[in-house]
Amino acid sequence: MTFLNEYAFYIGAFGLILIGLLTILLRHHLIKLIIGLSIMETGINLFLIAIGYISRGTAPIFPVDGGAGTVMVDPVPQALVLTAIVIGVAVLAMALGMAIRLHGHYGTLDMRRIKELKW
Amino acid sequence: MVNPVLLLAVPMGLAFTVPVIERITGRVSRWVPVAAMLFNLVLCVRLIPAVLEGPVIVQLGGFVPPFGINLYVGPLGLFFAGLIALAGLVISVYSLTYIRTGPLARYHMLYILLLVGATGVALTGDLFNLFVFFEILCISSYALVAYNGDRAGLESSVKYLIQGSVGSSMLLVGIGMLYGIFGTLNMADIARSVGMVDQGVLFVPLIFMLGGLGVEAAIFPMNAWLPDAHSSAPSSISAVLSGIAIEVGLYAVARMVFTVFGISDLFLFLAFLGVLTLLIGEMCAFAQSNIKRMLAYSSIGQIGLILFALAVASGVTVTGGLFQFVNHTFSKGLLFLSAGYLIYRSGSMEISSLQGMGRRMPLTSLAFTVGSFSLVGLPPFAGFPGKFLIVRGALERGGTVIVVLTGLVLLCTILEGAYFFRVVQALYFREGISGGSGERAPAAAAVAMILLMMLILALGAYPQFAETFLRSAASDLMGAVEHVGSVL
Amino acid sequence: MRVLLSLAVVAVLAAGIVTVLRDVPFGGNSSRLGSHFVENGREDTGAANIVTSVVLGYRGFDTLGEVTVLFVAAVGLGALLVAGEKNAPRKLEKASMVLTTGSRFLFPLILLFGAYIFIHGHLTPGGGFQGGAIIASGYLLVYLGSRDRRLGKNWAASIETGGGLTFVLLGLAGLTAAGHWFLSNFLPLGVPGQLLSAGIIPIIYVAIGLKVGVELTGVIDSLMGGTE
Amino acid sequence: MIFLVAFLVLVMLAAAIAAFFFRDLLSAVIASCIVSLIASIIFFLLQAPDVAMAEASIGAALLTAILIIAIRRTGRYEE
Amino acid sequence: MTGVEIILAAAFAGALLTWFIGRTSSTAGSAFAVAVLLALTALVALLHGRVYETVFYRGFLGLPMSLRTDSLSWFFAMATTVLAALSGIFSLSYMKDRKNTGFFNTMLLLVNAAMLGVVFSGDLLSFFIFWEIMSWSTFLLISFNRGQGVNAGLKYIVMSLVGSMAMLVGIGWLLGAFGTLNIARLSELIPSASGGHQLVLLLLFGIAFGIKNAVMPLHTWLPDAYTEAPSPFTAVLSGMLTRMGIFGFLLILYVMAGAARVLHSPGSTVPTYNVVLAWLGAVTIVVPTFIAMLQNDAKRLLAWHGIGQGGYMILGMAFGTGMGLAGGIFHTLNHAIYIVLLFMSVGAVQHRTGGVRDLNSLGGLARKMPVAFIGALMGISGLIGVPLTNGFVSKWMIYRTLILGGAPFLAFAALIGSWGTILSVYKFLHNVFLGQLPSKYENVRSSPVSMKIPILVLSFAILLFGILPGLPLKVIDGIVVSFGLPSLDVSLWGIASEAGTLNTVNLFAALAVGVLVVLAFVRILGRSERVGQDSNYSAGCGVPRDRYNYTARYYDPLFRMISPYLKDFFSTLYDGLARGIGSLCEAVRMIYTGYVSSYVMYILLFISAMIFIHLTWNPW
Repeated sequence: MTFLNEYAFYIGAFGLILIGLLTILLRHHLIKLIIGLSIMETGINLFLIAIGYISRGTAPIFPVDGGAGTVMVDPVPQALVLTAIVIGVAVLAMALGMAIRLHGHYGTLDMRRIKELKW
Repeated sequence: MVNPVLLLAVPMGLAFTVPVIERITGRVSRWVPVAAMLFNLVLCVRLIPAVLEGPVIVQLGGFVPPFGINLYVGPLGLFFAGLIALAGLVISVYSLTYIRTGPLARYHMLYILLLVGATGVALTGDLFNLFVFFEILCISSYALVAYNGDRAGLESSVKYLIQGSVGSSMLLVGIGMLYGIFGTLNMADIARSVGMVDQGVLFVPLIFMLGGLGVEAAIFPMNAWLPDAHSSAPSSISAVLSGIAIEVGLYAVARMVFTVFGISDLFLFLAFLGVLTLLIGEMCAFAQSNIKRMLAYSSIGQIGLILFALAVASGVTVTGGLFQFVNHTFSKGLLFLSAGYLIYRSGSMEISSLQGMGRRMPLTSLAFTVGSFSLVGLPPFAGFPGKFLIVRGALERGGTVIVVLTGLVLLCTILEGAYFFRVVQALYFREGISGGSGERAPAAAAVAMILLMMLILALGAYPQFAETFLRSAASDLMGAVEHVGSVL
Repeated sequence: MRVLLSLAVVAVLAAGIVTVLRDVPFGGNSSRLGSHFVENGREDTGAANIVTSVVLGYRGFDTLGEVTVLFVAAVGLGALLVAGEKNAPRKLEKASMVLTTGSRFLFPLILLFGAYIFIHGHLTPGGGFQGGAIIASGYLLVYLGSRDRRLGKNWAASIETGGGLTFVLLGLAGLTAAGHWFLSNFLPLGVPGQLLSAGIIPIIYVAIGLKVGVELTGVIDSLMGGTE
Repeated sequence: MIFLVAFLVLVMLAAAIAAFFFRDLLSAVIASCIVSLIASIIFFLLQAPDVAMAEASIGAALLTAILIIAIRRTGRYEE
Repeated sequence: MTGVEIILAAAFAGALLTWFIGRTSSTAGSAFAVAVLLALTALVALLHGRVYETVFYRGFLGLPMSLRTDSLSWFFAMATTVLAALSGIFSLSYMKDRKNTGFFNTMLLLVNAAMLGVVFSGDLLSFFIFWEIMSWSTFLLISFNRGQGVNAGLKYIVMSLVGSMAMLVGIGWLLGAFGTLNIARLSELIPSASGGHQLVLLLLFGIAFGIKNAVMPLHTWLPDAYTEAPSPFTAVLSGMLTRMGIFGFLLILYVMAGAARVLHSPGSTVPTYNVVLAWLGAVTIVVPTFIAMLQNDAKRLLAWHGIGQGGYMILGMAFGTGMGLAGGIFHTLNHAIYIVLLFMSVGAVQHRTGGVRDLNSLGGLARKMPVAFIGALMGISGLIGVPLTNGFVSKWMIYRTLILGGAPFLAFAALIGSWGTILSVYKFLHNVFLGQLPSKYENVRSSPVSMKIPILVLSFAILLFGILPGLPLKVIDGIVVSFGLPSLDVSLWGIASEAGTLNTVNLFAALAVGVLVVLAFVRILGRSERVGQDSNYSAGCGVPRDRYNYTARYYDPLFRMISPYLKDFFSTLYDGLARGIGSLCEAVRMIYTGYVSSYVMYILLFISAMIFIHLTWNPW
């Protein structure tokens, strides 16, 4: 029980990261790789937020009337994740754009066949 | 005193204005990078006296570190900012005429932002901020590598993107772990508290960050993207990527190892890794028949050399490594720039098709020759002082392993000499093949190449000038305690 | 072989992570940084939403970088796709009437909602990025509904430039007007919790919201392809 | 509460694994969209409403949309 | 500015100016180059007898760079400039109708300037810098002729880089150990270093100088380079540039390490450094000389002699008595004179025959090109060491040293080398200038004036130094004394030693008598008869010229006998090594497979391997 309590989020976060990595390592299709990247980034975001969590803390937003003295979770990871999400979507959009162009050139997105540049 | 933050803010603002400028008049946008980099260069020169007295700490938003983000403008940061501005200026002059097709305004925007990203990495004193600037650097280089939109460019760009994203993710995981352990993101703050934590725990985040930054720095097992990307990009971008992007990556690695973690146990391993990178890079370059791919592999080799120099971690070798940074930026920049027009003229990247170019494009061939001589480390070009300092420092430091590694480094120099001289011979001493377009390098490109050649010669003949500054940059890099003291 | 190696690599990574996590317990105490921000955030920046005060106040420079990243992505995608677009615009099947009407009806509402999100970024959850994304999804709806409607290029360019420049210029104004630091607040902070409070933060968030909205729309636009 | 979390995490991981295995890219995208959505809920449970909003609007909605656009322009099935 | 600085500045500025002048007019450029070289000769001559040191540059990494001049520097500088000037004159007509004359002249001047820099350097840093400039400009000149020259140049520069890198390590180590690179300071400090360190140092520098001087296992670059370089430059290359290795050896052995320390380590059973060097010298004499015999390319034949004669210098120098040292240095000078002469003669022949230097297809040119013939004759006389030519004196001194020093095997090796020399250079002289003139060379004209002048000057010098060896030996004696060895008993006519005196007057008398006797003998007994080439000797069939011209396949039986033993083993070895490295490189680059998942795997493998090591062994 305590194990779950302590580690459920971490398991989720790193589970996502590892599954994302496995997708990148074992799948061949470019879109699949991009999905893997997105899953991995979600996992990382989850990990960051989980680091900042404080037991029984509240969201770091002050209501209009005071609210002083309440325990609030760490706002820093949240700010970081906000940035990371945007960066992630920027990278993935770029990747998708390239995938579209690449498909135009090669007619396939199987990375096993897209290896003209080697050695 | 001028505020160093302008080094980032002004080019960024200029890049933001390009879309509107492009809408109004299409011809001005290509001058924006020139203006931005010229501004940066002037600013860097004006900052030199202040920085030599002591590092300038910029508290962004007016919040004291570690609560706000701070820029740490020490001699090292300023050195990189100046180098980026100088190389960026020369290469942007070159691109004035080199880039003539495609969405030009977007090229120039991305180009400025790439340099802004690099400058930001060099100046920032905050881990997450480092990550953000790295992303600016990387994403703009993904786009620029694919700028030509040809098969090779897209293929290499997408591979670069995937590896780069995995690297960035690893970096972010590492940063997250560090935040979990220390509860802060400020480099100086972490460096201060690093001694109070069990060293074993720190190792995993360090390795994650090393792996992530290693992708950008092209350290051996992580550098597979480099030959593809650098050889497929437009030549001006290859020059920036080789001359600036990977060097900034290596700077970040050094910053982590020296300042943030301050662990000396790994130095020997890093020196070994550097020599391995050097060996692999030079050996692969030796086996290439495609000139840009050869230059790209040679960049891997140079990164290995510099990593070795930094990892030996004596004052002299670090100075030498920084000197090699300068030399590599100028020489590899010059090589890529000249190769750009050689390829343009001959219509092929094969070395065999460049035969006889010495007669058809004398200036460009001369530039290539100077660049390759300098990179091999022959006097009186800029490569020699750097190599001399590295060898001298490594031997001074002594130790069997280091001496053996130094020997390997020099063996690699011979290999490097062999393949560069082969190209020089092809340019001048082999019978030419006619064909290709009949165009000479235009004035802007010639100006850029002549400027770089003069810089290389000047540095080779009077290294003292750079060395005095680099020595304080080296002590800036190695002095973690001073770093902490000046920030907090 | 490859599968086994991958699994082994991932397993070792997991093992390494576990060793670190032993020292970083879940739900532990707030970090020094976090507690400082929670305690002083309102006084320092005037924003009731501490995340916003971190995003735009303490770590405002990160956000400038973040905006730049998005800008780079939009510009880069444009360079990548618009440049390579040689084929003529593809013929698209007309959307159904329900979709068209629905999107026309919903679009202003979504726009308004997005605007609400970023204007109130310093008070309630949300901010420029979320608001911008919502605006972009509104545009997505328009694309789905009436296939040939596109964002005006001049408008897009002006908003992109305007948003970015606002951010940078506000920062520079902070450099000259207040405290000699880039991005320093130079406007009155007001009372935390009111709409007109927190100095430059709402202005920046509005700029970001518009800019992000336009850029994300541009991203979708580029990916859809076949325009103009 | 704890069981809710455990359940969500399980579903999220299952969706991620499904995204790994699906040959139909569209299904994989939907699976990854589910991952994002659940992640967004977990963010909310972890007292991060800002992030939850961002993840929902950007990660789940926008990213899925552009993935689908890309799939439409390249091809639906992994060969 | 002091004299040395002026000379160096003039040399480098001259090179630069030549390029600019050559851009406008190649004739003017060549003329200017010769003028610069002559002026430099005069300037160096003025420097005679000066000994001083001057710091000329402080801008290099905090290490002052200095120039110095003493008898050793002056001797080498003088030889360098004179030979370079003569080569410059020679090249006036040689390069006349070729492309890129301006480039050639510039590089020639640059090489010359760099050589002057090497000999005048007062510290090892400037030594190294000039050395490297010399190396790469030489590389450009060797490649100049294209074709095979490209490969020769690459071989040269790679081996040269090996040497430079060894030297760089040596310099770095010296700087680390003693904190200075000034040669004068080091010569005080090095003797205090331990024997092991000294040995490492000598080894490192020995590799560098050994490669430049083509000592036996490191010689493989030389035949190709000499053969393929343009003839005027081959003259410079063979005359002085290669001998910079000797200069380096002198510098490191005698100036820096100190003669006393290096040479005499009494009671040691381990062969000392100089003994090893002497044996290498002996091997270098014997093997290349016989390989030379096998060559059918005139320049290649001379090139192998270049290696072999280098062995004499090493032998004399390494043996290290005053006489041997003087012999070695004197042989350096003599060798420079006659090998330059020989290459010029070959160059003249090449110039007139359209680049032919194959010994099997030439012949009988003596009558057509008398001056070149005289040059070649004097050259081979010097090379063999015929009495009254300069080679005789220096070889005599070396033999004398070896015999007196109790090294009969070395002396025997040197003697064998001389026999081989006689055989092979006779082949050279005969196949080019004597025998039948192939009909296609009936219309060959005599060599142009600008080629005749240096050939005649050098021929005269061979006789002059052979008859009056005291002229250069006085200077060399000064060098020997400056190394701390006892002075030699030198007179204008010869040299005295404890086992006999060399007096060229007596020799001259003896030789004159001998020649008269032989001449009378020949006159009385030998009446040769002229036979037409188209006589009925072949029974009316057409004579296959190449086979029956008796210059073809000279020494063929001898070849068959000895050639199996004379393979250039080291060249094969190095070629194999280069090929091995090449295929290794090909293999290494296969790790970049082009498959992106593998690349990601590399990244993750690095991270996980590190973590694995950390978790398992915990070394950090």
